[in-house]
Amino acid sequence: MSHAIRPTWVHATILGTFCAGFGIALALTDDITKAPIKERALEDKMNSLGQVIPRSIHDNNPVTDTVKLPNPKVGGHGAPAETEIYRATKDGKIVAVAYEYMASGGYGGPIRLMLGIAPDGKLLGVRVISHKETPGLGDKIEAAKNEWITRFTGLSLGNPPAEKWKVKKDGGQFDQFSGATITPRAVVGGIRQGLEFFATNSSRMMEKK
Amino acid sequence: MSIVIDKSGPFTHGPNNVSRTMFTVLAALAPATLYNLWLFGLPAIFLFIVTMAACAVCEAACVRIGGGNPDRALGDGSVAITGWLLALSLPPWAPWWVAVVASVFAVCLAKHAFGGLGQNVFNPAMVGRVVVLVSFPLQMTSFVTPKPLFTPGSPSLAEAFNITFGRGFSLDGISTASPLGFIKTELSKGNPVSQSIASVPSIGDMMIGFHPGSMGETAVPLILLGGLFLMWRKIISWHIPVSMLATLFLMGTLFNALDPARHAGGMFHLLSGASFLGAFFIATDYVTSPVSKSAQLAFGIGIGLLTWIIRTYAGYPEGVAFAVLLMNALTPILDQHFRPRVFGRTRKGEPLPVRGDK
Amino acid sequence: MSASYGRIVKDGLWENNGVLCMLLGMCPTMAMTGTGTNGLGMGLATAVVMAASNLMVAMFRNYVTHEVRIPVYILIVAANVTFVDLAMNAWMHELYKVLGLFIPLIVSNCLPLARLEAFAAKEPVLPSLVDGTFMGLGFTFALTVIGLVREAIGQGTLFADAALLLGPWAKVMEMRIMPGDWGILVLILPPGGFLIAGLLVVAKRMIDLASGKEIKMAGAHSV
Amino acid sequence: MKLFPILGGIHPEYRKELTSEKAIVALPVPKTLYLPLQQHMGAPASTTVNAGDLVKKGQLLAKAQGAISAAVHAPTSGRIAAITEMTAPHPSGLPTLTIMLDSDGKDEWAEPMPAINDPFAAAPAEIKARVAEAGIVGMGGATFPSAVKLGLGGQHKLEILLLNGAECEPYLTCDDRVMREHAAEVVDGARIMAHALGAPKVIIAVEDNKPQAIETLRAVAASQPNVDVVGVPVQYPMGAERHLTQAVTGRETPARKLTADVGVVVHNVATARAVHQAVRLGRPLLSRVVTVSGGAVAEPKNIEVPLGTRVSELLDFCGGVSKEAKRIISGGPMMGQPLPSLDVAVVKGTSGILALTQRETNEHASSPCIRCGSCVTYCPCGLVPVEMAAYIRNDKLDLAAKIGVQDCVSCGSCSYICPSHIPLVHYFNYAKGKIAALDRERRKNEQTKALVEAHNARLERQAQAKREAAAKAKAAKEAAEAAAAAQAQPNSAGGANA
Repeated sequence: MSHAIRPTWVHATILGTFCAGFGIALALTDDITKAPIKERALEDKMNSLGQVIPRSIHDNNPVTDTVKLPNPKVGGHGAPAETEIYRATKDGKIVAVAYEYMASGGYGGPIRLMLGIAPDGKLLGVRVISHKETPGLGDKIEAAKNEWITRFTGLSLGNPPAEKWKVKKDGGQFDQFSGATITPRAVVGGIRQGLEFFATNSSRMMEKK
Repeated sequence: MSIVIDKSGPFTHGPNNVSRTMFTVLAALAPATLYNLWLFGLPAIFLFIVTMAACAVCEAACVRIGGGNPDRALGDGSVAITGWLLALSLPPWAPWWVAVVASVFAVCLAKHAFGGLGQNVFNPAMVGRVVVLVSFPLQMTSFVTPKPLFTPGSPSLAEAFNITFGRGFSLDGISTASPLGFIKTELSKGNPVSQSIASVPSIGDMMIGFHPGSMGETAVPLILLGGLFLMWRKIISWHIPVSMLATLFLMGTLFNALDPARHAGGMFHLLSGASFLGAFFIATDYVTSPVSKSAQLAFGIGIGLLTWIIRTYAGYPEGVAFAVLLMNALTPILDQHFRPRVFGRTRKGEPLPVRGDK
Repeated sequence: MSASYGRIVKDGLWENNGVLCMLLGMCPTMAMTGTGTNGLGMGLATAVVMAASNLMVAMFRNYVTHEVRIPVYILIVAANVTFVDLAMNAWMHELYKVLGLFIPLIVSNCLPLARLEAFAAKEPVLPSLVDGTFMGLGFTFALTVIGLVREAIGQGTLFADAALLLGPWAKVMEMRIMPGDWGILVLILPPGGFLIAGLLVVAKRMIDLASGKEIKMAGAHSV
Repeated sequence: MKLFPILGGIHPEYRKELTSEKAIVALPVPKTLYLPLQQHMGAPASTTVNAGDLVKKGQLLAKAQGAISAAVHAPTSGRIAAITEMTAPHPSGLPTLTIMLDSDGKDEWAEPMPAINDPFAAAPAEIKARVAEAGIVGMGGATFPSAVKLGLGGQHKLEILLLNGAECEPYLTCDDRVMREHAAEVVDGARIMAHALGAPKVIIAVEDNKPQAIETLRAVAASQPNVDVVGVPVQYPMGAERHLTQAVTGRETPARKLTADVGVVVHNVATARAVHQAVRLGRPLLSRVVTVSGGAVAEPKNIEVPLGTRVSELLDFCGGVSKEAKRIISGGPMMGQPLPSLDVAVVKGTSGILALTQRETNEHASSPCIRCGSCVTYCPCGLVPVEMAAYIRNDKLDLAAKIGVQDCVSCGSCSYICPSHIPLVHYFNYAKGKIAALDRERRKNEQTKALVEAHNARLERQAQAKREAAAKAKAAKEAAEAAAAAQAQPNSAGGANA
């Protein structure tokens, strides 16, 4: 394959033209997809909130109604300084709040939980957002793999009593799964602390904007 | 009289051969194995038989597919070592299919896919163990406290059969963590090592094997005895075991001194887990370890270091198998870098300078 | 070099298969074949990028000087990848959540670039489009098979979550062939990717050997 | 005396007890002797007799030819039957030019060379000349012409003559017997050699498994202040020149250099005895002590054998060879060579004839390498045989050379110890031969290229010369024409007298 040697400006012009052309095309595509992508991101958030707060009980979009509280120290490990509290309202009245809580003590590091809590302190739902537990052992905390995590729905700090907020091996009431104690122990502890966080901060979570 | 002149000398040959070497290793393993089979009872015996048989079948099948002679391949004893070490590195009450899957991966994949005896890069037994450890973490981390044969707690024949071959047998009620696992769990609960170490079996109990663990992880003195026997028979040299154990001990002691709440001591690291089995019988595997002595030292140090790191920071409580496999991958490089000095040459391979005035 | 369309199709799908023969694009092959669905999705995304890139390069080949061709190729591949990335994010969001992280990696996949240089830069538009498409489909085929094997042995399912990729009708493809507990987990973890990819390379060569074909093996370049 | 450790090495089963207590017996002169013209390293000797000539014992039959060569003498009196090609005592089995000497049974001596009565007063050159005249070569098996080695004193400052009585090869006891029975001759020969070399000190090194030899030598050497006898550890290959030097002096000979470069020259004890006989008695090298041993030999013996005796006769003298013989070896079992036939002759380097059974050789088909690393541990040269063999098997000779295959001394420790029975030395010898051949080829090509270039340059020069000549001629012609033209003009003053 032979090719003539051309002056540099020829190459530069060619490259420049292509860059410009594709730049414009990309800008156009970005413009077209911007709105749908934003919508999807919102949907994602709503979906994950929807798992811990039933859609039927509220009529707002909790993603847009938030307050920020300082993150409790526990759980540490790179958690942001503030926790975003999502609030679900019906007819303007708060019917549930949801927030992320970092459970410490997992086998592979902290476990991110999403808790949905009714104003009376009752759990509407809990989900694990992300974790690094041993595949096949600890990952049964995912709702997709096991229904274990759904058993917390309806419980609160007083129910069961504080000394029973433990896995069975530690004398509490929650099952651990066979072969793995550490992960459920961390999750149970995390949920309990998450509820305590609600108990101490509920007024600030509920206050009107 | 048929006189042959087909090759160069020498025309006398030492008495050793491959199968003699292999069977010496098995002999060295025998006391610890017998003791452990007694310690963990009938299920352990079943599992041992299953593992050995599965490995032998895999070997015969692979050799036959490759067009070789299965009898000769089985006769050299290498697969017996693989099966034996594999059995020793499984929890004694693991179900049969764990052993079978491990055997298939060990023999077919780690050994024969690489070209058979002498060609494999990774230690077959450890590949088998790691595959099942990663695949079946539940079964692979369910240990039982020793229940010696002929003692009241030992399972009967029927029970033992159910443990090894039964489906859905649950160890939940009786399973416990190995000392390494226990320390790790306690640490994750926020209990410092300095406190939890008080609850693990005493050094004495650890020595005689009365603690939960894989078969080969217990009975340290007998393993040590076997290792010394191998050194005496010149099957292995001291380089890998000593450098590995010394590194592990030093790391343990050093970090324990720096932060006793976070790190277990050197003695604990030495006596728990597969430290001794790994040092004397697994890391020293001929095929997958370096050939020159200085490279072997580096290899041992690497395993010791990685074992300590994995035990301390990684997701699994025991790291010998992973450490060995990782260093296996480095073996060719170590061999390249640590060649012995050639007679009459400098380390760089230049001829030595002639002494000026002499 | 001018080949018949039949030849191009056959080369792309099997004989000169990007993964099984040329060992190109190993990065997505390892990362994205945990399930058949992931493999299929990643493969299709790559195929779209490849077809579009081949087409564009063949169109512009006479206007690109030799010296700047590589930057231009990369520009074209990168632009196409970004189109796919944005489009998927907007309109195939569920799959995007699975593959999203890996879509940008198509840029660093050697296979599209290799085909641009080896084929599209020299051939007319239509054959280039066919080559890109079928090389991409061959890639898809390999990734899907690897994904299916890993999925089947690793977690006991076939085409799990295919409905997310292909729409609700694909529910019929989703199958469970054995209880999840039986899975050999190591196969859906990264080592399993190497293992199955290696075994498939062997399988392809054995099939070729059995049918008496000459083995093609174009060295090992990979990303 | 302080000794130094050597690297690696093995402890094979020595089996020296088969012959160590067998005193040297003389073999009756056979009817016909077969004397190859090449019994040494270097160029073959050139004959000085013809078929049909009558010769006396000790008479020169073939003289050294070139710088590295050795003379051949008649071991007995008789008639030259023929000078013809016969199978060489070498595994190649190639034919080599051989003098056939029919013994007349009288064993009549020719006029001997004059004895040098006071060798220590004689010039080193004189001793060297006598050793050359006597056709003495290294009798440990290397067969390097001794006279050449005695000349090393000229170029090197030597400190020690190291007399090698290690005899580390299994089975062989010929040196042991020579030291025990002829200790005085050995010590005297050593001192003469040291004088010729200009080395002030003589050290006789004997492996510790030969205590009587050490004792006898010590007794003899007691009166000689500059002669030391040391026992060295029993460790094969202690008798290798460079390793023995290192063990005794701690000096490591650099690769591709001689021990002389570290001030040491090594000679074999049997060579010392031969030197003694040549210098003091004027006798050329006519016979040597050979150990005939091995499990397949009926009566193992140490025999003083006239050179040129056929191996078959030697074995018959020892009661014959049993059917179990698996290998017949010339030399020791470690570095010796298999004999292509029993009709080959005993030559100057033949230290032993071994007939080994399968049980002794313990040879088996090789199995895959298990990378046990024994070969690395036991290699006395610090090489990595496992890796070299792998390269050679894959025909990567350049890589094998890079990691030192040419530094291998073929001692056989690796092959001996290898549990997989891989013929490592065989690989290395093949590689060394091939590399040397490739080197020769390359040098030849370079030479050819240089010649071609020179040729082209010559042609070019010739062409140039021709052109110049033509130009000159043309110029001359023009000048001549001009001159002629000028001459045509009558008044021209100068003439072209070209």
